[in-house]
Amino acid sequence: MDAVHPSAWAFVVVALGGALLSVSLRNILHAIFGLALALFGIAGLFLYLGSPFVAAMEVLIYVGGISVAMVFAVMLAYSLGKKEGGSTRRFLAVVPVGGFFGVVGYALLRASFAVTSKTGSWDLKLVGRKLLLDYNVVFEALSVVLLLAIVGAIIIARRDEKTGDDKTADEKAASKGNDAASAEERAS
Amino acid sequence: MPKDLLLFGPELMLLGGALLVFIASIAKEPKSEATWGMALLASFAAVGLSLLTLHERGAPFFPGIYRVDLFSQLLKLGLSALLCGVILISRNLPSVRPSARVDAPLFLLLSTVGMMMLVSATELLTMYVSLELSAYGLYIAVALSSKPRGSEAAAKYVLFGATSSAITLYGLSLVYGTVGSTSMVKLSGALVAGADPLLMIGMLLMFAGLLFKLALVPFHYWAPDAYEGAPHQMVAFIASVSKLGAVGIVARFAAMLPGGDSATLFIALSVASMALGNLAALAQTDLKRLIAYSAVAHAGYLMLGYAAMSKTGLAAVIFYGMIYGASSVLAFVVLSALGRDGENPTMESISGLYQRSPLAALMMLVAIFTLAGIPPTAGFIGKWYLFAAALQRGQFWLVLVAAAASTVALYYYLQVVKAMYLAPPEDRPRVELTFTDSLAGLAALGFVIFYGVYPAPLWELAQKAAALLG
Amino acid sequence: MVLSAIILTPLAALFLTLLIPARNDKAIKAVSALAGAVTVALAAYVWFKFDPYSTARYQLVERVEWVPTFGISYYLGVDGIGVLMTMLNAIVFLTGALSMWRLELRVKEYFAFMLTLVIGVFGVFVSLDLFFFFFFYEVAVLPMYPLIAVWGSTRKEYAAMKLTLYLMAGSALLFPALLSIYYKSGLNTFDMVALSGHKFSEAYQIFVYPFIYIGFGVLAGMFPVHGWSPTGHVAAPTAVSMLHAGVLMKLGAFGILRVAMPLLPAGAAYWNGPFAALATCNIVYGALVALKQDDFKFVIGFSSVSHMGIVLLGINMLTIDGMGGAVFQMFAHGVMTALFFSAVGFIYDQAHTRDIHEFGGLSKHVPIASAFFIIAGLCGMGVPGFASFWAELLVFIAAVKTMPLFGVLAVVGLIISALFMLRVLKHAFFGPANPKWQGLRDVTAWDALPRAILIAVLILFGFIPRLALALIASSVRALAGGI
Amino acid sequence: MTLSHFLLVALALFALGLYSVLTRRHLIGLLIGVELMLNAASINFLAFDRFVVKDPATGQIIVLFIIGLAAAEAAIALSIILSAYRAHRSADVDDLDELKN
Amino acid sequence: MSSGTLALLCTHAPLVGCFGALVVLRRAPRAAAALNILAMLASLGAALAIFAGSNHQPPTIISLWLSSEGVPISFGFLLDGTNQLMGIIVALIALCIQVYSLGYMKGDPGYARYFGLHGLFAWAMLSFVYSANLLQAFVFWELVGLASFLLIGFWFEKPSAAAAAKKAFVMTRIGDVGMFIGLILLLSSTSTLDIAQLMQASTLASIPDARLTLIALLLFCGVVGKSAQFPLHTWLPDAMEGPTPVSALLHSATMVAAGVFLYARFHPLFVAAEGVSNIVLVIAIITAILAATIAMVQRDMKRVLAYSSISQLAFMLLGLGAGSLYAGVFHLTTHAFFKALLFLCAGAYIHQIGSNDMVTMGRQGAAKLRLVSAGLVIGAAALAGLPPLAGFFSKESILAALHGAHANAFVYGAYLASFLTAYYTFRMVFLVLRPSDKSVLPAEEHEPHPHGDVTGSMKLPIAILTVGAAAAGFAGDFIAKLIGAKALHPTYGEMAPAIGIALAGVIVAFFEFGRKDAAQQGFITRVGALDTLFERKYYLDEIYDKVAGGLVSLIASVSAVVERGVLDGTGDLAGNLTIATGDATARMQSGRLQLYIGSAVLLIVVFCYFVGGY
Repeated sequence: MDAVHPSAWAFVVVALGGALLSVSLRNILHAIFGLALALFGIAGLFLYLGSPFVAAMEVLIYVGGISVAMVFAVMLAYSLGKKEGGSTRRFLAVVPVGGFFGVVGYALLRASFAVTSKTGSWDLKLVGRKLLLDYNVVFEALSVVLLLAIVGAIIIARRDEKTGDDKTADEKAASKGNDAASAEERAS
Repeated sequence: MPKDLLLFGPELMLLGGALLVFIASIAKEPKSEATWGMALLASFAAVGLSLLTLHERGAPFFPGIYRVDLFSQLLKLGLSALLCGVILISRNLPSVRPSARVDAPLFLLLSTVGMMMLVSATELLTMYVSLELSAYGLYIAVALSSKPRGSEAAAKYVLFGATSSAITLYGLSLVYGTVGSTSMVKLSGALVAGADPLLMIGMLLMFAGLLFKLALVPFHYWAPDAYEGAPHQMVAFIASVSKLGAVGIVARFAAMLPGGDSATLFIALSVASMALGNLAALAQTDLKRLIAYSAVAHAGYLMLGYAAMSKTGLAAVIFYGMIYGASSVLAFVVLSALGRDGENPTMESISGLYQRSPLAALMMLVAIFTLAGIPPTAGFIGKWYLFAAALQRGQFWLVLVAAAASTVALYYYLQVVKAMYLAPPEDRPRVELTFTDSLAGLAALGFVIFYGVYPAPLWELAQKAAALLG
Repeated sequence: MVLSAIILTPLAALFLTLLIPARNDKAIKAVSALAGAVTVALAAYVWFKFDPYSTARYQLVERVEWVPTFGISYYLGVDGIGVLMTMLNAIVFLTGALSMWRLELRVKEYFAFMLTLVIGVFGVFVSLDLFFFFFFYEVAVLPMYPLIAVWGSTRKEYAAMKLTLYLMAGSALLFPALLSIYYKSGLNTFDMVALSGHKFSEAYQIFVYPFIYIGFGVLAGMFPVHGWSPTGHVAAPTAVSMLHAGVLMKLGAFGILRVAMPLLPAGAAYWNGPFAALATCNIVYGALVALKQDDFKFVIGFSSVSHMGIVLLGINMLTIDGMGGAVFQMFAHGVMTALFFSAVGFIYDQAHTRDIHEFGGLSKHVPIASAFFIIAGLCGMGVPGFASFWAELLVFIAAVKTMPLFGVLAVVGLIISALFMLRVLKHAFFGPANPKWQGLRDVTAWDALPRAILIAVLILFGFIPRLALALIASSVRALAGGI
Repeated sequence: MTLSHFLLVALALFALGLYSVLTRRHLIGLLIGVELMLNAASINFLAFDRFVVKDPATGQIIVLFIIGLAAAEAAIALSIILSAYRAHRSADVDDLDELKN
Repeated sequence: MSSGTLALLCTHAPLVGCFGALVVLRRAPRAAAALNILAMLASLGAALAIFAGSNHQPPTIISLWLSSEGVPISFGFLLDGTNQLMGIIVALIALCIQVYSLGYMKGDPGYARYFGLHGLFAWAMLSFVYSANLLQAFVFWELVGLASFLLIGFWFEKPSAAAAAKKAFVMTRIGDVGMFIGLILLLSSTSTLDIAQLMQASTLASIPDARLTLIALLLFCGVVGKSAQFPLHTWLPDAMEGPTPVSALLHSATMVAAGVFLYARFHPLFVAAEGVSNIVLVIAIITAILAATIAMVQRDMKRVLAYSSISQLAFMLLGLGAGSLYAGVFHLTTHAFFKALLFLCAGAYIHQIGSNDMVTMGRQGAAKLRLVSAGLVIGAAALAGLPPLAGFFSKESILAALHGAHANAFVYGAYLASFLTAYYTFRMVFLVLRPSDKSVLPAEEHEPHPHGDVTGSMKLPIAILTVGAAAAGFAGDFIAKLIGAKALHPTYGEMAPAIGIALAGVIVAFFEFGRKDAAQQGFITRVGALDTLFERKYYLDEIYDKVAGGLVSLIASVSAVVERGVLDGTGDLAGNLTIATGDATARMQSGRLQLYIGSAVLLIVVFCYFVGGY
């Protein structure tokens, strides 16, 4: 069975709808909600693709962590007043995007893949063993990346002492969110 | 030390150093001297270990993912040596935010670790993660600038970088789909001449990320703004260490590519970069921005080596990457000494340098001559190898264009020499080179002049390393 | 080992100069002068050691494998032409160093850059490896920029930049050509002697030859691309213009003789027509423009362009006479221009103007200094008794025999060269004594020494040309044999 | 829904992300675009994992890493955007044109 | 001593004198003069010694100069008849003039330099005379030109002297260029330049006729340039700017005769080349008449003698052109003596009176100098060709040669020229020796020469030359035997018309200038147009300046404009263009992030299309 249950199309609609919303809506907050919606759709698709754990992680980190962080960032960078999108120069962007879509799309359609029928076993143990046996170097590297990101984010976003206000709540949340995600992975 | 750990030595040293720096930075009243000292220690240790393991071969941890051989160790040696140079000149970081001066070495160390892993990676995921690790280190390093334009540069750099890494990832996914696995060995097997077009598109998109790091034409936009905005020492890091890392990974991929289309693509990129880089540099007065454009031009020269698709070409690229890194460090020894007040050095601020500090003037002169490819320096023999590699493939007109481009380049290089030796110093302050600055400068100067006169040892190493690729 | 010694002497002098503190400039000048004297001695030793009648084309050969895998070797050797050119460079270097005895401005850097230039030139004349040939070629070209830009006079920055860009554009032409020769031969070596043995395909030779010829021709002051040379002359200080016109321009012609001709004989045979035409333009055009110049150095600059035209014409005749005459003209013109510039330099240092109309009756005020210039002028006009006459004679004999049209035009050029040289003599040296230059002091013994050496060389080879011609004949016969 | 459907959906998402990067005026809008593009790649990986690749674990591990990296990248990008906002008093892309030619 | 070393001594003794004077004895003028005179004595002695030896030795080679295309060109001496004769003449007259200069140049600051340059000239001239091959001849031919340049411009402070020197050098060089090309053609067709070998009939026959004519014409260019024949003669009158002894030595007796000597030396070649002798005759006859007419109206004594030299040289070429070597060489010898004598007399007058103008000389009592005046009269008589004196015999032989084979147009022309010669010579004599208050004084004076009375050292050479001028006529047969040519003895019948014409000239001159109340006006003044034409020297100077000088400076300024505008222009344009494109490319970096990403993606799309293989 080289196809997935047709009900997946529902999640496709949610995903694409969310993405369209986040692109077209002028207000940045609405854009972030659109993104969150799209991420839900994508998580659903992951389920259909036989990896529920990844879908869970997607919901947890992406929707929970990153989108929330963006909302807090928007609250800090409060410049809603600015007019949005619009100018013809924006319209020019369609050329590269359309071109990309056409060229790669055509190549995708023409490409033929040796589709193998598989029962979609998502055996988590297999993923865990491979993660810690084959990709142990990469795993450690990821932890270094996260350390780097946290320390960097704090230092950059920290207001200089001379301006006096302390770190915003959002920053703490954002970094805690990341710690949570990496902790969970290590746990599984 | 067990063999596996020894092979992973250089990275471990830097990681250990980073840990120490991190711990020192969260102490009660952290002193930047301490963190700087530890970082220096770590980088010297890394140099030592890479020297030790230069001729080792093996695959610590999982065989498919991480390969250690002469190629990777030679590049790691280069990376750690250049890192030493950069850290030596970043004792006091005037252009970095006072609060961030303590932590700055951490990012340099971690970014170098990323590059070291990038060079040894023989598996797509490892390559991608280490690429991202080194990139994030750089984003943060650029953002540490004390000047407002630093944050603008960082914003542009991070967003442009993020987009290109997204494109790379998408390309990676296409390659994963067509090849069926992430191992580069299988990938090189699939990359036969008439390969599946989707695979070729995947490879091209993946290359986007690498070209971004090399600052080659379509992805060079970030370089001028980042070089101008970032703190001087960080720019030195980008110009030398980051570029050498990129040279390594692109060499690994180029070794896999079949000739034909990709060669013509590389030639197009090379000519575009040489032209754009050299021409735009003509109009610059800010020295760091000038060095940025010349970096784009030098990426173009490197592409000559890749376009040759031959072992000599790859050897020439490795050789030239090392030399270019050394000359960037040498140049930034002087530029950071000039930019003590955090301001960017310009043609005016460098005028009369020969009186303000003859040693600095000499160092800058040698750096300029290396970048311009003038004989006594290794820049000349480096260009000689690159052009020879290109000519081996019969690219007569390409080499002519490259030679013409380097003549145009000579114009703005000589403008700097003119400013240094000709313009009167007026009332500009004397330029003080601290002991560590001169140490780094003289080491780089020695390296560049020695290999300019007697290139054989480094060239043999580069040739052996290139033979191991692909 | 003597050829390496010739290169290492100025190198040692360079290190010494860098070590000596900038304050006592006398020591620095002494070091350079000493280095000059030593190189002259070494060059003389090479001159006598070289046996023109032996079958070995290149003598005093030294070879060290430098980058074996890439085929680069530190390979020195010298033939008749090399011996002559090394002697020329040594003489001009010595007299150049002596002529700058009164320099005060930044003496240390000046002599450092000058020594680098001299090392480069020596390297080119003695190296038989294509890589090292090009290595020293660029080492010789680059110090010209700081030398003119810092110590020069009128429009020095423009002139320095223009000069360097022209010459580097020339070497940009050379880069691909030399490397493609390396690969085309398939011998995986840069050794010129081996490469000249290899027979390249005719079409290939015809394709690559102009690149090399024009690449070197730019430095030799070839007609359309000679623009850099007069402006460079005018702007450069005395000793630099001595080295520039005296030796650097010969580098270009030497390059053609040492690289282009032996390696690509078919190309030379194919292209010698058009390039001979350009050389004739050099001669006639250079002389005509010199007729309209008011600045001493511009006149000498364009006369150098005209005389280099004679060299290039001789080279393009591809006969033993032509090339022999060209080489001898390189030597003779080198010495003569050095004399010209040191004479003008002496006058300029005091009068601070070079406009010939402002002078008048200089022979009255400074008879000996003017005598130096007049002697150089006579030699420039091809008056017998000086070396240039024989060189021009041989070249014109070859030219009239092989390409009569160019030969006749070139000989007619002699009339115009007499015109412009005598015009300068009439305006500046003869005529009523201009009271303004009452205060000029004449040449002291120490000033006279370098100029006297140059005159002695000119007259020696003027009376006994066989000294040099026998030397040249051996290598030129081998060259002409190849084509 | 076959493999090519998934690939096309992923491509559509990628294109929308790219469009958002190119047209949004607000810096965070660009970040949203990048997130979309990363997720499109994740779909690709899992789609291939499900339909083509013999060893299913690699694809999932890659996506996990992508999510981790995206989180780190978002953190850094957000903090840099904040510092840019603080320096330029606006998070508008067009205001970031002080460094040019 | 062998003849080779003798020749070496003869030619190189003056070189030692020159080097001594110019470099060593700069501060000791008297010693320098003595050294040079001693050197001249030595070379005269050597010349006579060579003459005493037998005159049919093979050419001696001293040393190999160089070899062109395998042809050895060496430095050596050819000591046959004509060379020996010319050598003796040059040495003798140079010695007389150097002795004369002792007195004439006393008190001149450049005294040592003057004698040094004299030595240089003597060395060059003698080496030219004795040279064994054409190239060696050409080398010393140019050196003689150099010596003349330095000597004409001796008083270099005088702008007119400097200009005259330059004009002399350039004009002779124009001739030399022609000769040089001829030399090369000769070398390429016979692959030898050895004069003795060249003159063999066999080698001459081996050259194809067309080429032989071309070579002969080109060599004749050299002769025209050096011996101041028609197109290239205007430099000789200006050369009078030099000191008078120089004019006497160079510009009358020896240097200008070099051209004629060369023609004599290569006589077989010119005879073999058909068509050339006609051209030579035409040029010679034009020059003779032209120079004579101009001499007729001159007021400056030295200018008269200068034009007379040009005219007499034309006479020699007439003789040689007509095919008789004897006539040309004989006239050359006699002319050397009486022309040198006339110049020395003029010099004496100038030295005494301080002005070149004949009328002033007459007024200031030139006649009082008894010996000088006697010399003047004898010299003038010889020049005019009056019977007992040298000029008559040699001019007769030329007329006889002309009678021989050529169209009588040349003969009538020669008669006209000799009439004019006699006329202007005795006009000069009467103006100087029989002054009258009718003639008007000249406007300005320009001879800067210090005055002084005529010393003994000046009188001695005048005396010797007077004897020479008188006696040389009888040496005809001796010369013929020496140079191995057939002597011409015209019968009385043929001599009669020549004597008549000469006497007529003298009488007309006496009638117009010699008589007590003569009109002191030439007959030519009646025809105003002709008078001014001759006065302005046929406007040749102006024509040359405008045409030749103007053309060259026009081309020169055009090429200077091309150099500045076109060549430099394109260079700078290319430079500025690159910098402009540099600015444009830099501005492409607009600082707007989204443009960056957009263009990057666009380029990637293009490459994908290209790579995707559509």
